[in-house]
Amino acid sequence: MVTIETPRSPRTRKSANREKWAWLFMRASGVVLIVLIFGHLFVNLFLGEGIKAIDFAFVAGKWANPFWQVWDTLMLWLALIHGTNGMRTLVNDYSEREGIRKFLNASLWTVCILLIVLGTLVTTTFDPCPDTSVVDALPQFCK
Amino acid sequence: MSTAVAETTEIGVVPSFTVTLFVRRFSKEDDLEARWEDFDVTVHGTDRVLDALHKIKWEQDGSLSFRRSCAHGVCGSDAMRINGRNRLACKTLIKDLDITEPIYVEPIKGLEVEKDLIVNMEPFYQAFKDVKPFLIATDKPKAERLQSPEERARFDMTTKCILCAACTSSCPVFWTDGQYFGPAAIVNAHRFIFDSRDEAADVRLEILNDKEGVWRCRTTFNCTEACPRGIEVTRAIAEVKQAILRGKP
Amino acid sequence: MSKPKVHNHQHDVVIVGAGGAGMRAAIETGPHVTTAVISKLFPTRSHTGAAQGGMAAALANVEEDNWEWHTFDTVKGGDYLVDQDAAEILAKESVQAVIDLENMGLPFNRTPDGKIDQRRFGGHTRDHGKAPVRRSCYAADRTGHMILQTLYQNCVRLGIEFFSEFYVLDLIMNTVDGEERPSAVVAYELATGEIHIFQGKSIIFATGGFGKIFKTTSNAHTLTGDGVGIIWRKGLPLEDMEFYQFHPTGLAGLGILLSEAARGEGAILRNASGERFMERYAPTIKDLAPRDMVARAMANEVREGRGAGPHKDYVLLDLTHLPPEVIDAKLPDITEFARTYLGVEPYTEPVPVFPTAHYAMGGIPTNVKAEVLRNNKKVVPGLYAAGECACVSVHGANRLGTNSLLDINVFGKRAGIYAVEYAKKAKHVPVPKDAAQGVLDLLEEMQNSTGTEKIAVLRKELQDTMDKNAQVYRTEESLDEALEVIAGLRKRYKNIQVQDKGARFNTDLLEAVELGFLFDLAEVLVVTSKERRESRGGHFREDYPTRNDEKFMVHSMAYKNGKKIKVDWKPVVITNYPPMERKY
Amino acid sequence: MPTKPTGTLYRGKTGMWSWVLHRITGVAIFFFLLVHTLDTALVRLDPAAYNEVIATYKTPIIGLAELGLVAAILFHALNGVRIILIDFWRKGTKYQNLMFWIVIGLAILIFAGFAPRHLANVFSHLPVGK
Ligand SMILES: Cc1cc2nc3c(=O)[nH]c(=O)nc-3n(C[C@H](O)[C@H](O)[C@H](O)COP(=O)(O)OP(=O)(O)OC[C@H]3O[C@@H](n4cnc5c(N)ncnc54)[C@H](O)[C@@H]3O)c2cc1C
Ligand code: HEM
Ligand code: SF4
Ligand code: F3S
Ligand code: FES
Repeated sequence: MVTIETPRSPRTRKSANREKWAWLFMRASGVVLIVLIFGHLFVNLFLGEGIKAIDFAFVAGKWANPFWQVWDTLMLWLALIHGTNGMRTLVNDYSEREGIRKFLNASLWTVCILLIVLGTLVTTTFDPCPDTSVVDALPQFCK
Repeated sequence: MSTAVAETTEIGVVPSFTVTLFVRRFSKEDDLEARWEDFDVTVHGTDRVLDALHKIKWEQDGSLSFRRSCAHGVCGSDAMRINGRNRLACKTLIKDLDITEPIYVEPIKGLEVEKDLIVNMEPFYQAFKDVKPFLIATDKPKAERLQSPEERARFDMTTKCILCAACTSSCPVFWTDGQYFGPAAIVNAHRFIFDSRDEAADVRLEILNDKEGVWRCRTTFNCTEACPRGIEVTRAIAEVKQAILRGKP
Repeated sequence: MSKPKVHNHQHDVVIVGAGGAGMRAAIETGPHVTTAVISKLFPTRSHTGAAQGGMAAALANVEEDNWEWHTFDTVKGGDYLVDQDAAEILAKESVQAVIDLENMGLPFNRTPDGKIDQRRFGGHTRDHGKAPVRRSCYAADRTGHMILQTLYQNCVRLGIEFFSEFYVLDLIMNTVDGEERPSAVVAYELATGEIHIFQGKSIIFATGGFGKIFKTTSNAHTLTGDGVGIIWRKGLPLEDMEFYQFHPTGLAGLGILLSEAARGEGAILRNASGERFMERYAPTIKDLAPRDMVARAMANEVREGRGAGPHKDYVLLDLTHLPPEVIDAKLPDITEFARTYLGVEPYTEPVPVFPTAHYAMGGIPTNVKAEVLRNNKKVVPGLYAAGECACVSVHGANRLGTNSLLDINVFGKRAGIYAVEYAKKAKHVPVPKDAAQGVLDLLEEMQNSTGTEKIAVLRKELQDTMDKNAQVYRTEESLDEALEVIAGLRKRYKNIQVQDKGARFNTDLLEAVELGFLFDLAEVLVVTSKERRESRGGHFREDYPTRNDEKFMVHSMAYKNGKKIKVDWKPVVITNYPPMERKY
Repeated sequence: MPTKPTGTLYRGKTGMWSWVLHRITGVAIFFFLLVHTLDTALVRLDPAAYNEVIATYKTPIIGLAELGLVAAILFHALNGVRIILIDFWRKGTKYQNLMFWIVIGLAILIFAGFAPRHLANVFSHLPVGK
């Protein structure tokens, strides 16, 4: 007797709730990021002389204040995780082969973690008045 | 009713005109590549794309293949891409399209093409079956179960589905790898999740909480716009997402 | 064409057709014996899904009602040609049939206290015709759709095995214990062009109607009567084939159905000069007269030159005096069909309508156990039929609205139950070695044909002559003309052209095969119509305009006798209701 | 043998195009963020190096690119709100089309407020002569 089979690769059922949390995170982080990013853009690009004013002194001046330290650190974390998770969606959508998909996702998260670590180290261990030969670059209050 | 008289002579006097159809042809048996083939057809004012396809099949090329049955939008056989959008051929009047341009007709996207406008619907049906699309209740009623008109209205919209696949095959996420359950399966899960008589909402919610479940929907609304039954598909999907988040329908 | 592969399958029960009747049967058989359901369409594409109005059952949820009144209405509606024992079963089991569906999940509309809501429908009355009664259970304006979906859903639940897009083309019979019994059906798989033999202890036919013998019809393109045709070609009889129902309000030229509900809500039929012509034909109930009367009146207006439109070939259904809110609330589907397909705005314009071929009262004769009859008395053991393809006969000469959805549920279920009973005690009837040969030859001949005749042309000529000569008005001459045309077409059919030479999804080939069944059934319909020299229900002979109970209070039984058709008669079962004149 | 013949482009409406834009802008912002995190990290290493790099941000070409970035962020952020409303607000799916045009309108409005000022900043004080 011949049976007619319906060939179809079975869906992979795993990681219950992971997609749910990822989905929720995208929305929650999105809302917070609006405040953080627009605040950031406003202060850096709009107030005063905008982009023109940005240099080491400007950044140092900001990060001397813990408020901006927290602000930027949070923004870094959220934006990177949000962006990386968004990229993961794209990779899952478009990568045809499982191997490539795994590789790309692994790379994404590695980069994400590296940058978070790097960025966090920068903002938390930042010294607005480092020992430097170029005194010019330092903010006013160091001199 | 004197006006009726004047109008009567008008009705039905829709002139015939000639249109060009570009039909996407493909056959596994002998073709190497899918190709566009054009046909000139003379159609009547009330003709639908299905009538034009029939004219081609019956008068010009008998080998043109497509599915159809009811011819009035209730059986869901003839979803296809007409001028770039998913529609039922039997519900698309030719005069409503831009007839100064050729009409493009091609199979729905994301499912394997078998021949001309016929695609392999099996993965689509499988996704439907995977959401347990049937009433699950443990009680053994002797008579009818009671349900208030309000409870009945709660899922009315999604009972209209005719499984035509216009929605699922219009979904950009479905096109990517065909693994996403797709809007039609979610619509049919919705129909039971929100039925007051059903007891297995949590089971279906769990199924759709999958990697390939509702979270893959990116709210592109192609499904809602494609549905020939006017089902607000994206809304149904949103309601299912909320039900999963809240843990209950 | 290379020789197609032949596959063999074996099941306890084989069901042909996955419409309402077929799937209702499968739900009874599936849990008990191995079942295969073979259908030329994916199940939910079946035409049961097109039914709008409702399903009758004397639930008495909204007002007093009982199965006995329902029986009476059915008998009277059928112009007394109904087998009353069957009608009693239909009415009695209707309540359970509705409850079955509800329990399976069908979303019926509800009354404020949560019960299944019911509404009125033509011909259903309280206390033997005293007043209309609310008997039709419904799910919005898509009752058939919901029945079909619910049944399919439950088949999925039970894991019923479907073979979709398999065309059954032959029934194999074999003689065992001195009696001819069904052994298998032979099916053509659309996707591959391969042949499958399905052996079953019980075989159920549930292949639906054959409206496509007419041009204007509410039936689907796929309703070509293959199942009835197969039975016919086996030399088994067909019952009451002359009774075909024409629904008054089909969209002109298209046949798409506008439910009776329109006239129920107050819509009026008018001719070209705007006259409400039903006043002349049925002075008291006017537009709400029974289907057969209204359809005849409409056809007569057109025949006498009072039709509307450029070709004066239809009449008008006028809803313009109804408030748009009422139209929107109660008749949304109708208005949508009119707008989509004719571009007519029913708020302001009358809708062109004409009678449309709708429902076959006749078909494969069965008893109340759904067993197929070999002749007036004997059954074919193991062979069953249910639904529109069968004739039990609960519809007699004219079916009441909402009784067909009931029929498919009651007798679909019965077919399932008795098929299981039989399959449990019977053995498989051996399949002869050359079982597939008939089908293989037929297909090969068609596909290799080098003819010149186009399938569509022949089919159209058949449909034209049927609409012209065998529709609501019939005479000896018109029927003779139809027979002549059919004979001519049959000759040309031998010279047919099948352009598609491929094996996969060859719908061209299948349309050619289906055309053969259409010829067979059209011919039987015409011949039996000729023999019935009276007018009754859906069958109206202008040359014999009255009912003749003395001679024709019998069912016709047509037999294939070589190339000829022999018409015999079968008595009507009368229990409680002696024939009376049908007055409304 | 191709089994998936490609045909015409699917003619989706605002819902589909907003998603395409959201995706493109999301990716663009992501890659900018990678670079931006790295260059900002320079502040920890060497103020001078940082100043040099940040100087390139002030050139007209990059200045214009920044405009594009701001436009992308504007659309992505506002459309993100639209998506969130579709997901969580009962009437969201009904008004999604309207909301799309509001997003576009708002984005243009804010952009119109920002662009002149930014351009003025970039072009008024070209860093060349510094
Ligand atoms: C527009 C419309 C409205 C109606 N409204 C009502 C109403 O309101 N109330 C009411 O009671 N009745 C109504 N009816 C009548 C009723 O719907 C039908 O009579 C009934 O649904 C028939 O059901 P069925 O199961 O017998 O056939 P169908 O549903 O037609 O199913 C036939 C099945 O057989 C299969 N088949 C056919 N040939 C083959 C073959 N060769 N090989 C394999 N499979 C085959 C098909 O694929 C299909 O699955 C309406 C009918 C129409 C057309
Ligand atoms: C400014 C505030 C932001 C908001 C409100 C926001 C909102 C969102 C939302 C709601 C989604 C989910 C879309 C969906 O599920 O369909 C999303 C996706 C995405 N976001 Fe953001 N986002 C913001 C900033 C960012 C930033 C800074 C980046 C880059 C680092 C980014 C990159 C992405 C990417 C790559 C996606 C995936 C796109 C897709 O799957 O189509 N977003 N965003
Ligand atoms: S939801 Fe609409 S488009 Fe999708 S399958 Fe059902 S009827 Fe077709
Ligand atoms: S088209 Fe697809 S992305 Fe969601 S809104 Fe519809 S399922
Ligand atoms: S043919 Fe039935 S939906 Fe178009």
